[in-house]
Amino acid sequence: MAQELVSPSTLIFTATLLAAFSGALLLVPRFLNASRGQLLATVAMLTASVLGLTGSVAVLLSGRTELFQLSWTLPFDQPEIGIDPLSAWFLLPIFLIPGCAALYARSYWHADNYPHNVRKTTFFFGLMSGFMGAVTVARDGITFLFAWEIMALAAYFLVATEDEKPEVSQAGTLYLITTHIGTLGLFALFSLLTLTVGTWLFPAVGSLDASSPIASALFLTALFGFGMKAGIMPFHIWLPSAHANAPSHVSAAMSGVILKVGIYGIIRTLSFFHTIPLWWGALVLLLGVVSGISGVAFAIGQHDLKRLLAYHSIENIGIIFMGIGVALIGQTIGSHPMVILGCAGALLHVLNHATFKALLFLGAGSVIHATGTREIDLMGGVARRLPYTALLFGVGAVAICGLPPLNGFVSELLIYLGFFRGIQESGVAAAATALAAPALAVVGGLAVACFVKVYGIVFLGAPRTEEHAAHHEAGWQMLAPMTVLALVCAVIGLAPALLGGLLQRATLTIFPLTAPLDTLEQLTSLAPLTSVSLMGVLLLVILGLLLPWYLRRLRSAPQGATVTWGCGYQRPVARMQYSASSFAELLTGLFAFVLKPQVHRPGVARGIFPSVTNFHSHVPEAVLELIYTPALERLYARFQPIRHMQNGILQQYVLYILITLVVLFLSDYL
Amino acid sequence: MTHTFAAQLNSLLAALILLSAFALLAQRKIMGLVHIFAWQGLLLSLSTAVIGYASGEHHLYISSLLTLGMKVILLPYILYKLVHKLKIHRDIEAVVNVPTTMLLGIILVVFSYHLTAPIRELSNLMTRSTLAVALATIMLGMLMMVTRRHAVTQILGFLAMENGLFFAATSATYGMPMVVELGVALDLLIAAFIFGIFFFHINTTFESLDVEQMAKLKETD
Amino acid sequence: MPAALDIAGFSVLLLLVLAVAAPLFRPVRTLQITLVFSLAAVASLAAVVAGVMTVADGSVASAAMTLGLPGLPFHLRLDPLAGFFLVVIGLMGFFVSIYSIGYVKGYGGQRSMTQMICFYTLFLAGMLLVVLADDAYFFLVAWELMAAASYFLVMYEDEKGENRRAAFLYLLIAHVGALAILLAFGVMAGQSGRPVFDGYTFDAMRTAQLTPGWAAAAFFLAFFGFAAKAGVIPLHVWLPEAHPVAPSNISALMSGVMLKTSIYGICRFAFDFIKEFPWWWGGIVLVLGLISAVMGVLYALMQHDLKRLLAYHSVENIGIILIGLGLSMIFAAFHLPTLAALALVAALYHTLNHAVFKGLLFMGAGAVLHATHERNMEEMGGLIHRMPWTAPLFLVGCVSISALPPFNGFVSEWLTFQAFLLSPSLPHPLLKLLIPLGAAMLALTGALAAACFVKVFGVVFLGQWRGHQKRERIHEVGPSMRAGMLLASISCLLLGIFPTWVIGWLDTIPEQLCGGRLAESAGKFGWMWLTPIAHGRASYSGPMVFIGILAVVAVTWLLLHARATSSRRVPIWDCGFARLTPRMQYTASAFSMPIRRVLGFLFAVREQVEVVPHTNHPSLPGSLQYRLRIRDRFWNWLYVPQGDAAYWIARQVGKLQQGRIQIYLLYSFVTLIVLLVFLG
Amino acid sequence: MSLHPFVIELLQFALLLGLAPAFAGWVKVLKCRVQGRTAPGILQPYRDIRRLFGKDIVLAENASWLFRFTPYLTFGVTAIAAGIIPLISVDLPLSATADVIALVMLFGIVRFFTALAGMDIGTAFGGMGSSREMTIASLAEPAMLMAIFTVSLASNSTSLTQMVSVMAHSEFVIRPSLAFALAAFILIALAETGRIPVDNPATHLELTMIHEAMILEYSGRHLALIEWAGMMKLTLFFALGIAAFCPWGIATGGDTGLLLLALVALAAKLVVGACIMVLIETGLAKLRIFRLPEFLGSAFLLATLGMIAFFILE
Repeated sequence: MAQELVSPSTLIFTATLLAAFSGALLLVPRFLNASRGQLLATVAMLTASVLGLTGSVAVLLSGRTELFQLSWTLPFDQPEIGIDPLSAWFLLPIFLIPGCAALYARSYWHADNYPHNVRKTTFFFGLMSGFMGAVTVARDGITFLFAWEIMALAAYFLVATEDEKPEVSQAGTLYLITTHIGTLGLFALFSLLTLTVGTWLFPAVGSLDASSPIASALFLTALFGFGMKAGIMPFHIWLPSAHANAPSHVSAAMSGVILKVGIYGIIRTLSFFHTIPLWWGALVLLLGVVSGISGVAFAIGQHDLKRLLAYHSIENIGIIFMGIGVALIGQTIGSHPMVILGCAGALLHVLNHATFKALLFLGAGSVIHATGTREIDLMGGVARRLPYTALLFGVGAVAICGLPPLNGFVSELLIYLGFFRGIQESGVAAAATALAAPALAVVGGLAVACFVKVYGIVFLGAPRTEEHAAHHEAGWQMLAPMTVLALVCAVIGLAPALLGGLLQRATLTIFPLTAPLDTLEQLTSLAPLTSVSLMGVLLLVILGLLLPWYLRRLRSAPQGATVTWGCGYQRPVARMQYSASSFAELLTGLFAFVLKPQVHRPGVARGIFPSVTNFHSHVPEAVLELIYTPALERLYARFQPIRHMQNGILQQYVLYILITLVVLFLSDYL
Repeated sequence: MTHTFAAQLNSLLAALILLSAFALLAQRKIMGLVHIFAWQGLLLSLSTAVIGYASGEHHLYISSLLTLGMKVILLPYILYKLVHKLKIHRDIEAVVNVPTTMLLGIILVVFSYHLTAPIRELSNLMTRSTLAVALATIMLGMLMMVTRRHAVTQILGFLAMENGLFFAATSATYGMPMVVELGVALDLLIAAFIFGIFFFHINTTFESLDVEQMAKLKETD
Repeated sequence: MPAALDIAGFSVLLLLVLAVAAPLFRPVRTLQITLVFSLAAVASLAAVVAGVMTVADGSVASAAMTLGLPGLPFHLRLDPLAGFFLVVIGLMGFFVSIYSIGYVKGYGGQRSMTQMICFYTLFLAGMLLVVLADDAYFFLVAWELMAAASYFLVMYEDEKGENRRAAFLYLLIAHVGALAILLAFGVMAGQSGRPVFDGYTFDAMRTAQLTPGWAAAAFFLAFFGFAAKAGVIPLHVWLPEAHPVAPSNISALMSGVMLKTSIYGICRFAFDFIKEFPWWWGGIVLVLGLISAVMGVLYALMQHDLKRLLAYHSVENIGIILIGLGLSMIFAAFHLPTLAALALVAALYHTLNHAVFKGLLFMGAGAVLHATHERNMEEMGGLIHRMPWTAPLFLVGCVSISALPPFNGFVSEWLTFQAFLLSPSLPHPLLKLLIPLGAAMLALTGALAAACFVKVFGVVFLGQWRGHQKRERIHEVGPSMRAGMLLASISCLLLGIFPTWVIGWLDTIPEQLCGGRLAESAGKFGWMWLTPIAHGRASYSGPMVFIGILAVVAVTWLLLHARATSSRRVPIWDCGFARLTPRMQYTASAFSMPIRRVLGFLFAVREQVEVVPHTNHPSLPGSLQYRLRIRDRFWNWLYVPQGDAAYWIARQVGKLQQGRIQIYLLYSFVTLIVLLVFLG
Repeated sequence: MSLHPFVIELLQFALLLGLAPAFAGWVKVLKCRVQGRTAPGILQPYRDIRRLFGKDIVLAENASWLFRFTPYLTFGVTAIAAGIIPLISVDLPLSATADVIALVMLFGIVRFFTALAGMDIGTAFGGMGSSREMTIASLAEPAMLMAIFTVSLASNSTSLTQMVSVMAHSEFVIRPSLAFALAAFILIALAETGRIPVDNPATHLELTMIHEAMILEYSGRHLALIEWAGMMKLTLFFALGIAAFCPWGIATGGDTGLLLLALVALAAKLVVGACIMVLIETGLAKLRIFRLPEFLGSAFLLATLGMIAFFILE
């Protein structure tokens, strides 16, 4: 092999560092003014994206695995970093989304509009992006935790950008607490892992026996720690408020990528094991189903645009989990197709969700920017003022609903195929997958309903309030990233076969082969990717044919703008339109047992001339408010006596040390 | 000087060190505490020299001189300056009254003896029996930190613990490597300066050096 | 010459007959009292004779009676240990019976004499039978006889609520203790491997091979039971309630003798039944003994009720006995028979001594009560002038209990100290170090006891009369009471001067129980010198001290009185204050104030000073009221929560009692079903 | 020439009875000198005692027989104690009468009866003195026994003769345990003999006196006996300290030369001891009564440390 001019790994590491410190110059206020600094940071981020993406794709294409030892020493082992197709796959969204978001932020969160926090935001945004990359290249526990912690903290500062608002600082605190509980789980995980393998370095793929109890402990701690970050139900509580309260480009990056880093962690951990027991797969699948259904159910109940999108992230994480679950079950029962389909589906959905969710968040950001509110029920008719945004948001919405010809459809299709493979098998696996398939269908159906609601209420109809009517279309700096993302959605949706090989390679780094490669079925043969492309193209062609006809019809038909028929009621106003809440009311009622919607209805107005009445409904974060908060409060009350131990008196603290010392001596003696 | 006589002398010094540890617990005046601490350092220095002579480990002489310089002259001087500068000459208030502290101290000494009894059986150094005293000095220093309120006494307790550790090192293994000792001495010196600075700030913030004031720093309720 | 067991049997029988026959004499009260108590004294003397013979011989005699349960006749056994306790019981029974003739007459027809007499004889008989019993059933029957009889005696003046409360508390704790003893016997019998009834004989228990766990269970159950009877802290609460309210002759017997039956029980269990035990059993006994000793004397110091104070001193002395016993157990556990023998002898000697001097003190207190009708020391004073006999006799008791030479209390404490000092012989490094610290606590106890009895004697007998009633009405007690006290005082002195003989006589007991002898070394240098280990180690000569002091005092006195010098009587110097009244004397509370200040943190002390202004000006206070309340912390720590818990459980169980017939029928039905399920 | 043990015994009796006032007087002289006062002369105690013997007795109206009996008993018991502690020779026939525990208890008798006598008259002072004396004693006694036990452990005996001969004839060994015990003993001796800082033997100020308060009502020969016994007690405590901690030079038998040597050694040790005491008394102020527990507590602590040091270090 010829000597490379620049190795892909070098590209990736350069990109990571460039991204991480893109905003560093902003920290020196005298050196750069904020606007220039932001520009510089954006350029740096974009460069990093291009470099990183190039490197990642190159790694994926070559399928190489490279390891590097860092030459500085920690009191543990020599730190190691490395690139393999799995890392490279996750690096795709990690470089793509922040790059787009950074460009978007140049207009959305422009230094002139937010002079007091733009430096902070830009710096931490770069830091977070860079260290997300660092997490995926880390190959030992210490480096991993180090990168992880910086990423989590940077994300905290981003969530708390507008920390002067109590709501925001609350959301930030909740995020900080939960992320650290998760990190605690990771500490346990890596300690256990070190205890098992004797070194902080990651063990080789498939080198650990999964049937031992300590392996189960590893699995559960990983599920907990990474699940907390990924926002899997029921560890998702931080997610809606954090995503809703962060600036939109941050939400895009967090929802699009940070959650995926959690997924990456789980997958990386799973890759250490062989002979995986069935219950692991079943548990992951179950979590996926629960997360998927409840995520979308919660989303339906929301009428805060970004909260709604955040709940959809939970749903999509659920879908990814379903894919992983299928792969794990396949691994257990030795069904290679299930492994390939499930894992490829999950990985592809990681990329897909990153693109369309980022697209949606950026779109939502534009809408919010234009209307000045996050409340769906106050919007309406945005499409008329923001046609491009509406179009791009529409693409995202179609993609997230898993409809052809866009990318969401492909990944869900792979997972479906995995399910069907499972049903063909016998035993428990068949039952589990057979039960999960309809769940995925329900999720898809509900997601459609939800996005019909969002799109219908936000973009169609008429503005419901004057105050929040949309004013202006977003600038090119905002539209361009969205367009890029929309194109990616479309390309993946139309030509999934392009990614087939890459996915296959990434999958093989996780689940090593049990038989020679050529005897096994390839992803391309397992899934009708080509026909998907064909169908998509066909669809586009038909659309392309129908469009001129429709336009002509539109132009030729007589047009008359008139007031909507008011059913005889004289003065229909915009407020009388169906609102998001009313749209979702039926479905919310269906899931009332989970969602626990709160309705404040002082009473139906009576009399001939009814006075003004109002109606207010709210779907709370049920898991947080009904489970965690009461449980924590009870815990707090129960442990109140112990708090006396922490009384601030120095002597008592020394006394604790003394007692501990004595007890230790005694225990040693006994 | 015969070998056994050195051992006897060392035992006597150990006993006096133990006594000084108790004296630290009993003393009410801050200046008195500083003086006793200096005495303890002197005894420690002497003991180190005696062990150095008896065991032929000549680096212990340096340790002895180091101890003399640090714990008999420098640290007491710093504390003396501090006490004068902050104008704290009041009696020290104890959390637990003195007789009870003494009883606890005796219990700790017995406990130390009990702990070191197996080592006593195994070791054949002439200093083996003083290990119990060394451990007891550590424990008593900690007890002093627990039972006294004043910040300066906390430091003295801490330094007394260090004395105990040093004594344990000399009696268990004829001293630590020179590098370690130098490092520890430097640490102590820096610690003393840092404590001094902290005291100054605590004193200006709370207008008192009573560490109970620091309970205000805890979370509300 | 009749066998010792026969004499003991005669003694018990005579007492039982007296109990039955006493009502017959009811019409002639004087005769009834004199006759019955004299005969009880004779019976007690018989018990002493039997005991002395047995201990001297070291003989063991046993018998099975035809009485008893079907399949389990009552067994009797008289060995040196039992013999020693026969002597303790008999000796005090003898003194107190003589004393009672006068004391009981003092009730002067206010209440039924027959009740007192019947239960008194039953009480004595019960105690003798406890010691003689040789199977668990008979032991418990005797134990209950003793407990029940003493309960009725405590209840004697039952018109006072205080008495009923005290008696109930006594009954309660006695029964909790009895329950524990019963369980201990059950464990022993269950583990003895004999058929059902045979297991309950003491012979079976002696041969039982117990696993360490079961042995510990049996011993500590028994120890708990006996400790409840003996008043070991924290099971002592009934003692200061019951002893003051009982008639004084009964208090003397209860405190002097009845508590000792539990010492007997502990010895029996540890040394006779179980024999092989780990040292920590002894450690626990020792620690409890030390706590009881120190806390007992401190509580005593805080009292100003004379009999309550004496009751707390019983707690202290039981503690001292347990110290000896614990040391003996530790030495025995390390197989040091001679040292174990020394400690055991110290414990037994103190048992005997405490019986005598505590009996004496309670009799003295009874005499004071008889004369002044007052238990509160703050209302007494100067009795030495009105009671020329009682005062010196009581003083002998005070000196004895304060462990001052040449009286008996000193000898046993001295032996205990010697036992403490033997700790370096132990192979356990930690024990070597810790046991001498116990000696310091014993020294503290002794010194505090001395302080306490200076207070008692000083406040009650010295100074001036503080009471409200006329001083002239106080009179010395009658001859029989004096005789009882005098005999006890002489015993105190003799036991203090001739310890070598007593130890020589006692020697068969440690020989049988721990396999070590003491007499040979103790009496090596003749009866004058007590040298328990070796001459070079320690020596004490009671006769020399006694004679020496007497001689020097006599010589000095003679020398100084050779030349006539006059002495004149003047009023007390009053510091220029014109009107000195007896109420200005130091009181009992004032006396113990410094110690209360120093060690008061152990008690719940509440002091209140209230100044009632007389005029408007603060420098002219009208009167000052001082209130002091000292409470036993153990009461709040241990008993109140338990009582509350018991009450709560009772309330919960009480809910079952609905008062509706259907519910009760339902209970029966459910029980039936459950039983059927289990049987099926 | 060798003296019969009984002769030595009598000699010692005479020595203590006769020279105790001189010793007390000398302590007083020394103290005056140190404090820059005019000294009354070393024979002043003799003159005091003689004067008191010549005086009539004044008794309070309600003094009982116990009040009159106590001085004789006090004197008698102290005299017995004087025969027990080996001063110049180990070979004392009376020494076996009581070992060191019994000796402590003999002093206990004196205290017990003095305290009772203090309460006999029924004044507040007497009661106060008794109460304080007994409190101090009960705290001092454990410490005393611990200090003595340390020596006992070292000599494996509680018998004074044995302790003295073991201590006097063992080879020189540094014993930290004994140093501690000696320190404790000095503190306790100060308390037991009623010296500063525990009590002030020279005061008759109501609120500070302890021992003097008890014997306030005594006069004439009673007072003389008590004073004499007090001086003997002071000397005896010195003797006890010397016997237990530094008996070097004591004679083993009755050899006259050795006895003379022992006498000289004793005199020297007494002089040194007295100097130490005077220095302590001059250097310290009298403690408040409620600080005494701490004083005696530190004595106890020292004694305990001595015992611990014995086990740990020796």
